[in-house]
Amino acid sequence: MRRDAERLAEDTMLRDSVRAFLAERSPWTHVPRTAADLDGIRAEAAELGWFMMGLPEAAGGVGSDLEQVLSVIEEAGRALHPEPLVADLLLAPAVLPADRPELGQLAEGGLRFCYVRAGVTAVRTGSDEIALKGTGGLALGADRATHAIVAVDEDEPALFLVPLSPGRARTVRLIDGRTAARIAFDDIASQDVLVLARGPAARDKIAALDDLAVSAAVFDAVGALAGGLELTVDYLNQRRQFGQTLGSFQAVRHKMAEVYCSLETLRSLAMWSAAAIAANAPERATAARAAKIGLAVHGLPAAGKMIQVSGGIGVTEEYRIGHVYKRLTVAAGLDGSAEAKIEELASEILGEGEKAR
Amino acid sequence: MRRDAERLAEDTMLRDSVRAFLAERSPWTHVPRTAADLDGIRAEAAELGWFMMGLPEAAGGVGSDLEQVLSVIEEAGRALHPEPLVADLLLAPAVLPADRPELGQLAEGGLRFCYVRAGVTAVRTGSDEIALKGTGGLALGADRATHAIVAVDEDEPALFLVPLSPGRARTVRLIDGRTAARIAFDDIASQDVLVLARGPAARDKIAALDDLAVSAAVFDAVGALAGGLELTVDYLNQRRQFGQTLGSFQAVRHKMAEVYCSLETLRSLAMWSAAAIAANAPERATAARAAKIGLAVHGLPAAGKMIQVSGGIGVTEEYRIGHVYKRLTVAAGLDGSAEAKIEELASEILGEGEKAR
Amino acid sequence: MDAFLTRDERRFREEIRDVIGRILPPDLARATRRGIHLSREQMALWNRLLHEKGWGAHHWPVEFGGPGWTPVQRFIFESECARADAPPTSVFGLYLVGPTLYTFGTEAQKARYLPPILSGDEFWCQGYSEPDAGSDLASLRTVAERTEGGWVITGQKAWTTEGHFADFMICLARTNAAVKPQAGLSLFIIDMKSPGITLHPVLTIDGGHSVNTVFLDGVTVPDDALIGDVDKGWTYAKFLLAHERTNNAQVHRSRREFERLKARFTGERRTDPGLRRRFALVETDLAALEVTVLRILIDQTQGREPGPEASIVKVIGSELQQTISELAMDVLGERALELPHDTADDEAAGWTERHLFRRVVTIYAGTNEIQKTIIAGTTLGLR
Amino acid sequence: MDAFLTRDERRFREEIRDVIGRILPPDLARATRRGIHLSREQMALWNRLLHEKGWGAHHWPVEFGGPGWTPVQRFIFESECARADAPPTSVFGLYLVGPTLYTFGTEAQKARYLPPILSGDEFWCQGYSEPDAGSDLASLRTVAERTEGGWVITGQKAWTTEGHFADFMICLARTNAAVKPQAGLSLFIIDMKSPGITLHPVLTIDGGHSVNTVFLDGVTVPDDALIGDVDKGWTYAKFLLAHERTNNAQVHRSRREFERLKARFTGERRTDPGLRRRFALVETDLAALEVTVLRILIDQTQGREPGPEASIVKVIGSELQQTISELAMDVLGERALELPHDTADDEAAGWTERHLFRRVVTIYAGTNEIQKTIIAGTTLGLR
Repeated sequence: MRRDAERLAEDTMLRDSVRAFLAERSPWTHVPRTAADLDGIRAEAAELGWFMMGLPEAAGGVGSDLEQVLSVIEEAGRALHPEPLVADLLLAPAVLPADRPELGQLAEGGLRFCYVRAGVTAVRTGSDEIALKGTGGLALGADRATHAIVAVDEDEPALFLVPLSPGRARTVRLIDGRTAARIAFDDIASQDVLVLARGPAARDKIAALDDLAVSAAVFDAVGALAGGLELTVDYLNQRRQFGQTLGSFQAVRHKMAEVYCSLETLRSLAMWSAAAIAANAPERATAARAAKIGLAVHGLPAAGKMIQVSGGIGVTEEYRIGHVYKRLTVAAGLDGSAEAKIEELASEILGEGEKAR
Repeated sequence: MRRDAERLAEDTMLRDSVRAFLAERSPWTHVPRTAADLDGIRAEAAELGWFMMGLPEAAGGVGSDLEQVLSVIEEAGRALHPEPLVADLLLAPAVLPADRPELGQLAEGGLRFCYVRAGVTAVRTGSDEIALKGTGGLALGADRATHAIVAVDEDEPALFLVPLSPGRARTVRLIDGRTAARIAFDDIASQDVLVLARGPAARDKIAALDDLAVSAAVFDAVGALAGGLELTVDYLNQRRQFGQTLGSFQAVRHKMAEVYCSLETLRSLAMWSAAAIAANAPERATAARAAKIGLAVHGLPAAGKMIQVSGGIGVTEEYRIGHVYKRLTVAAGLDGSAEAKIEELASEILGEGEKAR
Repeated sequence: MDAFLTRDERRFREEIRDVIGRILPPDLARATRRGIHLSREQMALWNRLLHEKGWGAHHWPVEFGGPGWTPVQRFIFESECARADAPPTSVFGLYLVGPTLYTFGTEAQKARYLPPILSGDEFWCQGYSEPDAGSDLASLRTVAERTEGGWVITGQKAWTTEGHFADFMICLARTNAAVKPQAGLSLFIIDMKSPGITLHPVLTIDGGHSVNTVFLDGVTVPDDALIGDVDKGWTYAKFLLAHERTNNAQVHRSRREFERLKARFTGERRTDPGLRRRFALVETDLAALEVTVLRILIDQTQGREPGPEASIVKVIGSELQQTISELAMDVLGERALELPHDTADDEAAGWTERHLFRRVVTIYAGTNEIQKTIIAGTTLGLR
Repeated sequence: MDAFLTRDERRFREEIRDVIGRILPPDLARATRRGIHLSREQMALWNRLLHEKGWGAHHWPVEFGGPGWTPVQRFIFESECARADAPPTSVFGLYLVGPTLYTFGTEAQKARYLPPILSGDEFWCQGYSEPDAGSDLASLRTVAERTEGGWVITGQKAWTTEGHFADFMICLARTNAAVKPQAGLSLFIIDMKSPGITLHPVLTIDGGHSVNTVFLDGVTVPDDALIGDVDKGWTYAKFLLAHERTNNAQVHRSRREFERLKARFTGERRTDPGLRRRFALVETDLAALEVTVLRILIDQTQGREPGPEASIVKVIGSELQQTISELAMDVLGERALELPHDTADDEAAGWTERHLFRRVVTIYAGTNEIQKTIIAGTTLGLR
């Protein structure tokens, strides 16, 4: 947020180029894109250097900072681009050692990562042998991923990298046009499992990944909402009813002002979580919680209001605003509910309710 | 609610006469009324038979039903009449045996009851001797009451009638212009304490009194809101801004429509609780809970919205709408919070959260 | 709500419950739980089964085949149908066309069209809305021109629910351009098999198909296709909108779905305090809405006109439907994010489809904004 | 919010906190907690103590006596004042009159009026609003007529906060009836001891007195009482409203009060799940508002114009103030129902008074409805 003039100019250039690229190569359509189509876009994005952005310089990174990577995520949200980018642009670079060959392949666009939370346990089978058990929670892009970053959050926490053979997980189509899967790990050979971290270090890394994933999901939502707002303002200024534009009705105007308040509130929470991640500040987890809560209590209702002011067209599949709503619904519903975050935040600021009894 | 034509005509006549009497004798003023003033109004109300309405015929009652008595409460709310009537019109008649002389005195307007919940315990001092201990919760009208109906809700529940000597409790002035007190019972002589009920019968009676008190408080609030709505519609139709009446602005119109939705929602909950009390239906406690919840989540915000649309005048002490808000604030805050009722209702419909763990 | 019902009404409820329990096919109940876009066959089957009991159109007057129930009995009947997960019967024939015809139609029209609606043999769709006239019907552009022995209708109708399987459309068209916009409209019956009709399906936000755009390209209808008088269509349409508003509250479906949601809310999440609180608030609002609807019906029973509270149940009921489905999404969690067609979880599929589709309930039948404007003006008298 | 602050700024915060801790008299802090209608003496004392440190007007330019802080340093200073329960300084002199005078006033006006504002020796009130011109200033009726060597002002001003102890009023009056309503207004300085001024106290909903109606009955002011050019008053007034909007967010007071409320929320009630949930939601919104205000200030630091987000902090901040005080009422329970003057419970008295008085924050400084209209038009470009 606090940038010098040079950095600001760089930010703007990056954002403009990403927006232009997505507008050209991934213009919004309600028809789900084919895998080939997505692969083509990815290859071009790789040429533009997207997948190098988050990498350390030793691994071929280009020195972008978190704020800039998140602006790519936000633009992808704005375009409702269906390919999940968070694991590739942010999570994998954050946990893979700089010397791993996967980072180079990632930079060239050749790999796809997904992040698997919940549902998986790890068992020691030999002195250094690890077997994973169980099926992970619903993970965006897991159906097409080449590698899974797997978090095991048990008594002995651990973080793994697992290569995936193609077609091993059934594709789950989501309401927002994206796809996901629940990966079963039971039959993966031990030697294929790379241990990224163990013990307290793993716990810290998992917490950091979780916060990063939430922050990125909220930036994606901010982008989607901002794009929806632009679209809706245009529509309201054109569409007429009772002899005047919809945008001239006071009730519509006020609802849109509330949408804008919600959007900027959510943006502030996203920026807070990003700043806290960048500074590795003690408030990092609090900010991520608040961002996820904001997504549910401000973001989603704002998207609903835009459907409402758009009227009939707002509930048709061929119009974009409903897809903004669905993208936010998915973001709010994945990776732990906002209600749970509300509880966590309450315990953080008030102490445990139960213990106080 | 289901009344024949004759009863409907009787209802209307009663309501009109109460409204006319209060408009004449207790016109609204922001200046607190003197005790003498209130006594004068009470004496005339007694002559009109108000305090006979709820009595059994054996005790000089006039055969009014619950719906009619509640319509008097609602009208008192509409007039923001500062004298609490619920204990006199509803609670005392519901628990005093028909042969008690107090009922006759009550009918003539000579007694004042209050209902004391929480904070009091009862100790057996001899075989039939009872001593009360502790100080009751804040009770409306307790500062001027001649008798307290005291509920003790312990392992051995009991319900008492306690005569009060004048001036024993410090008057607590409330924000809505009404007065209340917390009565200390420690030094009341045992022989003065009349046992109205004990054991399971007392538990049932206390539960019934509680529901009745809540229902009446909500009818009072419905009246206050309805009066406020009328006032506000008039004001909005007169006051002009930017060259048009306030009532012509769409944002104001929609807010007032929401106020009306809230008012009728609250009225429905009040009517449900009254019907359940009249039928002594199993849903009685549920309905009372819902009514109290509705008071907090619909009634109070509706009063707040009326202040908002009234603008500056709405926040002045000399204008009535702020007093509607304060009366509802008091009703929502007395006798247990709505948050507690929400929890109770959740446990009722979902089972205990804790036990399910 | 038992406190409001007489002993006879409670007995009536037992009888209805018993009959529905016997005649409702289980897979119809399952289909109702699983989604909202039921097929014509499914709706027709249920209509026929009800018709066999004389309940095909429970709110119609006896002379046209109604069972002669009081408004409260109808409330009970609707509540029991919802409780059993019976499919909804088609709203257009039974609630829109039927009352229009028996109030304003000719004897011949009544004789021809009412019985097949009652039995579920013929389906109708509405032709009121247009692309540029949704809530603002006065600006509609479809034109009906007089011709030898009939009318020729040309225009475009939007948001035509069930148009793709309806037999007839009740169509509002402009018959007089010389008078003020609302005065020159007339109501017509159009056979959906007529030449000149083309349908385009419109997918809704849930991905489903129940809505269509209908193109009317010089569709010829005979003289007796006109309902009532020429240029009076707006009056007839408004008359109907003023009645049956309690139907828009959808209070019985909401109650049933909420009870199902309570049952689904089990296991670990049942202790989630935020969700518990939201359940309690919905319970409160749902009970209040049930009472409000009952108040309107009891007023009708007692021969009184519906009071001003009748204007609010659409607003409250539609918002409550959305609140309930939002709660359901949070209760179901990840499961609810899957495309309804794909998932094996019936309950989740049903909730997701309903949740998405229900963004429409605050928009259709007059947006809630328009309803609030009406409440402020007509009910409250704001100027 | 530490993640946004530089190390220097965090060190600055320590210094400020240390000084305030030393100079703030405890009974001033107690009075601030207990209520909102502080006396002139209380506000002046705090202003004077700050002035001794050179912080009398922390947001003024250095040449007029400001400390030369960056916007973020001002944010920190305001936050620390709130955190210590320091009383607010008088908003009219410091935020309204000062900037007006140093931007549009003559050198003589600056020399005469700015120093006593800075030191807390002279107090001001605003004379913008009128009984028939609250949010709609264009329709105001107070008239200033040219006279020998000055002006004669006649009219009635409403909602004049602190008017009963102010030394001067900054008064908007009509100087030209021939032009369109907003064009013919001018700004004047009126000495409150002038003949022809009468004050009527207006009690607010909390029962307190800080607002007045001011009658101006042929009040004579000299030529040099005019600020800037004749007929330009509306432009000056608007200029100011566009700045310092972050002040209207009251985010620091809200944060402080919320932290106090957390501390009060103890014992049995601390397990109440509904209240806990509301605390968490307030925490979220309050943090978001803090960031939004910081975003605006950091933009300013970087020399950028305030972005569109500046328009929303009044709306969000005022609603949040009400949400917090509503939560406080529920936390305090019965205690909060007692008349604030009567109760022995300082904290409860303070909350009750603030809660009631704060019904005004969504109304004053341009109602939130007007703010939303501005956001929709100016920020979003809705036509």
